[in-house]
Amino acid sequence: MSATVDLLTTVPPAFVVIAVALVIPFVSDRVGHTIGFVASLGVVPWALALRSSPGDYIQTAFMGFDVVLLNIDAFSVVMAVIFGGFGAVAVAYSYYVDASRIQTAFAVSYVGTSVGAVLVGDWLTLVFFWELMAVTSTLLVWYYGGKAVRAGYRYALLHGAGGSLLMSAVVLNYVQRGAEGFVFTGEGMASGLPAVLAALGIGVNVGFIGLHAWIPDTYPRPGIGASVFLCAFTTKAGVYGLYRAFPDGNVALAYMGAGMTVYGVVYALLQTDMRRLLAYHIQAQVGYMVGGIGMTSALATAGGFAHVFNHILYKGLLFMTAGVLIYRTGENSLKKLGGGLWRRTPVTAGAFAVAALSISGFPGFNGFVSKGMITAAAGKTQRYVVGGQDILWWLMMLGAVGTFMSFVKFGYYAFVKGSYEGKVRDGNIGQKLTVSTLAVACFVLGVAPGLLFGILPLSGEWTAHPFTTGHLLEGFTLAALGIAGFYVARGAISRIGVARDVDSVYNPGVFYGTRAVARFTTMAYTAVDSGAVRLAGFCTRAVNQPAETARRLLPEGARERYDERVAKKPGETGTRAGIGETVLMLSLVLAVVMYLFL
Amino acid sequence: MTEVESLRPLAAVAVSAVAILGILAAHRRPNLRESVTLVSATVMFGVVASMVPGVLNGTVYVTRLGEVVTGVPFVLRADALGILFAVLASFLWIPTSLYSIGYMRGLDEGGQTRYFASFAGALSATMGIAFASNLVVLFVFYELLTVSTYPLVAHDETDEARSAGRKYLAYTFGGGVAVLAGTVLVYVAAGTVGFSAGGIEGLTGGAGTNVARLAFALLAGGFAVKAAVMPLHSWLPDAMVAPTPVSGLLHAVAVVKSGAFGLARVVLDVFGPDAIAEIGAGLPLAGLAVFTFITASVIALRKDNLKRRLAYSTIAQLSYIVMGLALLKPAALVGGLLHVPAHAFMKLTLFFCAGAIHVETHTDRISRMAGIGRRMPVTMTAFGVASLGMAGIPLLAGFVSKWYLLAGSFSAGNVVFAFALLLSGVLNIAYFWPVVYGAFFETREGSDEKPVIDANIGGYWSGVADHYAGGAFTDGGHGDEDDGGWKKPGWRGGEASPFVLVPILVAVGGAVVIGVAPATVYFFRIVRLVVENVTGVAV
Amino acid sequence: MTGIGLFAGHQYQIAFVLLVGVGLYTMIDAKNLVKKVIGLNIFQVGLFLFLVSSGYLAGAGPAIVDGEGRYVNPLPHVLILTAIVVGVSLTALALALIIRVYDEYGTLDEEHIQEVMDGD
Amino acid sequence: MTDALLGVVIALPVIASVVPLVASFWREEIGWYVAVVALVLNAVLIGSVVRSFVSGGILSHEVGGVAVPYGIELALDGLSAPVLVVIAVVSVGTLAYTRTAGPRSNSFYSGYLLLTAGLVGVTVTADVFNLYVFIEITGLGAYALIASGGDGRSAYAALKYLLVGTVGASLYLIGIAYAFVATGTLNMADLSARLADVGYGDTIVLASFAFIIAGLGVKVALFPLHTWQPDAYSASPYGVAGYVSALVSTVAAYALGRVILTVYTPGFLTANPVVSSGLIYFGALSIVAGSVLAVLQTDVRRLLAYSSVSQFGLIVAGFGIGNTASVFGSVVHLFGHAVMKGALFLTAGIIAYRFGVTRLDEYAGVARRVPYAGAAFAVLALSLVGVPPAIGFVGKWYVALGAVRAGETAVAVVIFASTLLTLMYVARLLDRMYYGEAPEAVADGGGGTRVTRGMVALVVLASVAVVALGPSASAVQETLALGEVLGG
Repeated sequence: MSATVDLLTTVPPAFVVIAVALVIPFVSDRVGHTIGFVASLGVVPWALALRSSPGDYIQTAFMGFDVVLLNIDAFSVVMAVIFGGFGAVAVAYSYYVDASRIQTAFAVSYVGTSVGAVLVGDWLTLVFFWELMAVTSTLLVWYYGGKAVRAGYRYALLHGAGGSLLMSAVVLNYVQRGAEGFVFTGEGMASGLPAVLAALGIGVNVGFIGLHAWIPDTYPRPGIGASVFLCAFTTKAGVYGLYRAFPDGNVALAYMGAGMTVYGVVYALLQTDMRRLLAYHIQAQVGYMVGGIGMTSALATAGGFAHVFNHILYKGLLFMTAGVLIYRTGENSLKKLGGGLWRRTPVTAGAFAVAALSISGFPGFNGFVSKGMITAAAGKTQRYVVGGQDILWWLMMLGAVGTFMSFVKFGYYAFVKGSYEGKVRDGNIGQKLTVSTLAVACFVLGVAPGLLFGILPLSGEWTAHPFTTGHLLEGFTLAALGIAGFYVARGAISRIGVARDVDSVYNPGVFYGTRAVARFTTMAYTAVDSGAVRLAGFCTRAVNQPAETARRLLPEGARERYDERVAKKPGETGTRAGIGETVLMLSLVLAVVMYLFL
Repeated sequence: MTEVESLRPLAAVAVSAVAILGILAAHRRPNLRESVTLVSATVMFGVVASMVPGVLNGTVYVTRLGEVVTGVPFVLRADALGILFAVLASFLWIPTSLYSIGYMRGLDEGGQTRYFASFAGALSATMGIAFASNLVVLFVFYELLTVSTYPLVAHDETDEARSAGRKYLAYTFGGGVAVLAGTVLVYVAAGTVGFSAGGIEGLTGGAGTNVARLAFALLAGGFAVKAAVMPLHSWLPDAMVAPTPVSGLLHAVAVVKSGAFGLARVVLDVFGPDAIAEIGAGLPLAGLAVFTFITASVIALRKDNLKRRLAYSTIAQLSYIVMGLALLKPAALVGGLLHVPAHAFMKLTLFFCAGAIHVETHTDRISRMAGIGRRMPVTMTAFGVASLGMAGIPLLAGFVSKWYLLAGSFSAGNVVFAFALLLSGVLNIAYFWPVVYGAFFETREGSDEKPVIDANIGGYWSGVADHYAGGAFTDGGHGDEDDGGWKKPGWRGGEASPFVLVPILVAVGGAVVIGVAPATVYFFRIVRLVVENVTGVAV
Repeated sequence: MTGIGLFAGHQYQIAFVLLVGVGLYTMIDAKNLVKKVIGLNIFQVGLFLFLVSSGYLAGAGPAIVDGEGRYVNPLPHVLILTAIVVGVSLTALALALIIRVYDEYGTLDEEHIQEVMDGD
Repeated sequence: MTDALLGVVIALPVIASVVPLVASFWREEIGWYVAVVALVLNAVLIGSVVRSFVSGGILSHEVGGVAVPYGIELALDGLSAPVLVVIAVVSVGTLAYTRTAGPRSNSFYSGYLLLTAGLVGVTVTADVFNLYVFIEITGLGAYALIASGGDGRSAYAALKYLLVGTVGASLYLIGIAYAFVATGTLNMADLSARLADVGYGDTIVLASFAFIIAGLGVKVALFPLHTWQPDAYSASPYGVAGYVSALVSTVAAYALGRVILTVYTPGFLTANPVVSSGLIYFGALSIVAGSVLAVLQTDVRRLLAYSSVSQFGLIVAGFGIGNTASVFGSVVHLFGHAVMKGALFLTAGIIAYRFGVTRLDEYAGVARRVPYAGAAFAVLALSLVGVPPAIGFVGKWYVALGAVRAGETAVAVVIFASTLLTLMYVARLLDRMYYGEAPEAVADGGGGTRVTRGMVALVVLASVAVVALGPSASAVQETLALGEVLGG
């Protein structure tokens, strides 16, 4: 056993994955995707094997700090398992949507850095991988070219800011608490400024309201294979980081999470671009997780992680099915899609149904389980209570209803309504395979949550009973409300059309603001600098055409005389006093000296 | 700290001084001439490197050569701080010499003998600055550096180059005068100008405080000229008309850093952090540095000429160093000093890449580089890596120094400086990454306008953004820009001469090594030693 | 006291001032080079007068030391001899130069000479 | 200790100066050889004198054994020794240059020797009237040499110099006459003692000092009394310009310093602050005005001449400040400037003889045609700017140091600024020489008739010396023992 542990802890899994990613560009597409798949999948057994022997491995010194490159505990393992597993499926999927090996190389390196981020045991290396995730994901977005490039640039800027904030939080934490504030001790960030900075920095990743706009901005733009990767890692790593920073939760976080569920859902309802709609749902679903981390209860925390796990499965599945539709029809918008596709693409439709039911939390699917854990905990915080019920709980319920509505909408427009003219085939075999894999996973974990509970953190400190009548009733009610709500509101929804989000305010704000500042600065700097420049300019001029400069300095009359002299005799300028003048000057000087001295 | 009489500091200075003669003598035989340069570069590095282990063990190598002026011994002294600068400059001279060969021959420039001779002279002066044992000796070599680099700035002999050269002289000699004045004041006030870790005794305090303030202002101001602290920086962007290797080694490493280094000497070994805190000179300087690196970054956003953008980036990054020194906290000092090598490697890479692009494609403007990554994959990859480092992304040198600078700013209890650093990091992304994505992920047919900040919001989707001509600036007019569509080179490279590629890889390799394993690199240990000697605190 | 008496005892100084003044004025005002040289000589003569008089003591005998009586300080006279010699040699050189100038420019008027020089 | 050689080093050139004239009855162009023999021998003698000063301290010698104060005393101390050395070196060096360049007539070399005699005399005499005589002898020699250009321009320049210079010398004479009236002695040491007795505030003493300053100011060519200098330097042959520019103003400045420091003594300066500050600002004015005028010039020789005006301003300011540091700075700068300026003129000569160019714009690109001379010119000019470690920097450093110590901040500022002012015209010149587009005269390689290897070697040697002397200059400060000279 320990031999295995030693073997498995010689090098962090992330390094292997990243190394493979570096190889991929230099082999064929097939080989590249294969090794990417294997490497990513390998993380799962690797992490599981180590789960039984938690602790800090591969401790080394970096920049004079003690860092832990491999930290095994329940939290990191569950993250590593889902990241690795899903990464593998996504690699396979992108092979079947004809992604090039370069893109996949970026993608696998993105997976690798994400795995690294969740497996390290100290803040410094976390920041390390955190920033690298931002870089690799940016490259993944950029690779698609076109509009994605500019979106990726915005993405990079925002995540650069976020990463810097997190970094400053870590540094400040270190400055305040010294070395022990450095390796994960289960204490989290020092309260005060470090905590605030950390919340903001991570908030960018998890899409706090106001910091979220990059999600719908970026995720719909790149290739369909790429967005499958994107939807899974950055935000979830954020949730993980959030737990590391606030292991004991924080009620403000909880309410922020609940708010996100509602906010995200509302905007999702109004979207027509499939992937943009799904992107907003990421914010909504992450809201549940943030809420879970925020609520100070073991059940909620575990639920948060469970939801991370499940959400990656079904959200990945949703992006894949959407991807298949785009792949086949070449259309991004629900409106242009045509609808009535369920006959043409039954497998995809089925997979979508599973995913939709999962995300909406319909009993029997995995979303129901994890969301249930969180809402159950939400019902018990007794923080802000109205009519015996927690506002937190109500918000989450509202979000849940909205989720149902928007997926009814998605399904209705994509698969049910009308009938598709022209030919369209179902996904190819590989796509069918991958989507059904995830669909099955969603279903299995829905009916047999124990499988997941087994690897969830804080085991023993909480118990979940998903299938109590109360919960089931709750689930069905939500579904009913959702369907009803959609039929009532659909006219209104389509009339409202696509709503403007915060980024339509701050993108121009930042852009024109920066431009204004830049132009102003340039001018202001010129003003400030002009003094020095004028001096230098004068010297240069004086050195270039000193005669000219002197001329300009001379008074009018003298200037003419000077000109005459220059005209007469080029080569000899300056004063040319004769003997008389000189003697006169001498007598004057003598007089002056006399006057001074006597 | 044990002092050891040794000729090695002198040898380091003398090597390239002697090499000048060889270069001049061999002016008829270019290959011989260049090999003289390479040999002397290697020897110089060898000599300097041979002192590193000793210095790390607290040894100080000293060469005594009588007096410059009465009471001021002419002593070369290789202590930790000096070694830091010397190792950096002498090591980077090797790839730069190789690169110069590739560059100058690639463009078959004129006056190559003068070029290589002046270059050797500049390096000699740099060694002298590094090993100067007191302000006067420092000043001596500081002026010599100015003189020996002037021919390099004016190298093109165009009017533009000559006026840039004159501006360069006016600024740097002005700074030199200020330094000299400050030196005299220090001498009169303290009776000595010799460096001593932690500051000269009895320089401040009592009635001398105002004198000390004046002296510090003069010295800092004088060195700030070469360190291109705003508003004394405007010679640097103009000096970009010089051949790119010059812009690279001299205007990113030797010359500008000699300013920063002088400042470091003033802060650490003349006044000492405590004394500066006592006369309250640290905060204003730090403020000026912050102003500089924010302003310079913002201005860089609008520069379309790549070398100019790099120049403003240099101005900004140098002020990181200045700020680190001015914050006077151990961590900040480590960050600032560590940024000297860190920035050197990264910025050298960037300049080398700019030069390679210029040699291969005669393209100087970012707005015309869309898709160039397909033509020069290795070069642009190196460029991308280095620009990541500039933004302080992990695994690269920039992250390490930025980390310590942050720690220093926080421990100085001043959050503003920390946030300024973060903002500057984002600005770095903002002005560097468009070059990268433009090179790799855009094509001549489809690319948004550069500079981004002056184009439409969200990226106006156009073909080649030729119609952008604002602030267009020709790089000393080495030939016209031709933008033949970039065709892929053979997979075995062929994108540029090995003389150009190898140095690029060496430089970027250095940046990566410092970033990945700083502890294994000597720079980091030397820096920590320096700070420990000065503050007595082990960081 | 009568007007004469006012000057009594000061006559050397007065003459000195007058001569020097006249000499300088000539040098400044005269356009003609020769006149300038003459002015110089007048100036120097005034100077010599001053030196000689500086050694004079009223009623003292010549400096032939016979052991008794006051005698004037001989040193100034020695000096004046030297100074006169120097002055003469300078005048000679000046005149020689003036001849050369005249050969070259055909005039002794300084302003003309300068114009011609500026012209060529 | 006493040393009769002090007399010999004056007498030798005087006697030798007669030989060429006599010889020319039966042999032309023998002058150079005579001069070489005489001056080399003289240099050797000077060397031995200086060595015995170095070993044995201040030397003095009573001419003809007549006792001081009645007799004339010759002396050699820390102030005069460096000047004496530079005279020996430069006189021989320039002589070598004139072998091919300079006028070859015997009379020229008579003048040359006479001038040298005068220079040496001014340097070693310890008697104020004797000083006057030697100044006039120097003048005579200088007028004659300047006139040796042969054309009317040089004759006029010489005449102008003669008239103005003589008036200056005469004013000096008036000055010492007043001093004599006040004290009744002419021997410097004696005089300084008695002036102290008379009292530094005494009107007659002040008047004498005023006359002396004004008079010697002309000889030193301080602004605004400099007007003879540009004409003289630009009208005379290059060899002469080199020699005169190197030494004549130098010994005049030395004489000024000698009188200020050892006759009137620093005590006098401190007693009359207005006098000392008057001197200092006189010098400062010269620094600025000279540099500005130099920048205005388009003729290289005039440019160099005006640069002398500014450099001597620095020296006089150093004397005026009157503490050990500043005086040592002035002495170093006297020495350094002599070498630099002389060599610069000789280099300009090389370029002129080679290409026939004298104006700045014609200098474009010459450095590429005459690399060695060009490099020498660059080094010398930069040393003039005060780029360390060349000697130009050392002088500046000490004067500045003295100024700051004396609390003369304004002057210190001017001195520091003078670096930039000097840079203004030097950079302009070098920029042209190295980067300018060569005109026809230069492009076709020039006539290259009268330039020999020796001439080039000479200026290169000078440039090397200028750099080498810098670091070694401060080593002699102990030896000179200026504190002694200043009576401190």
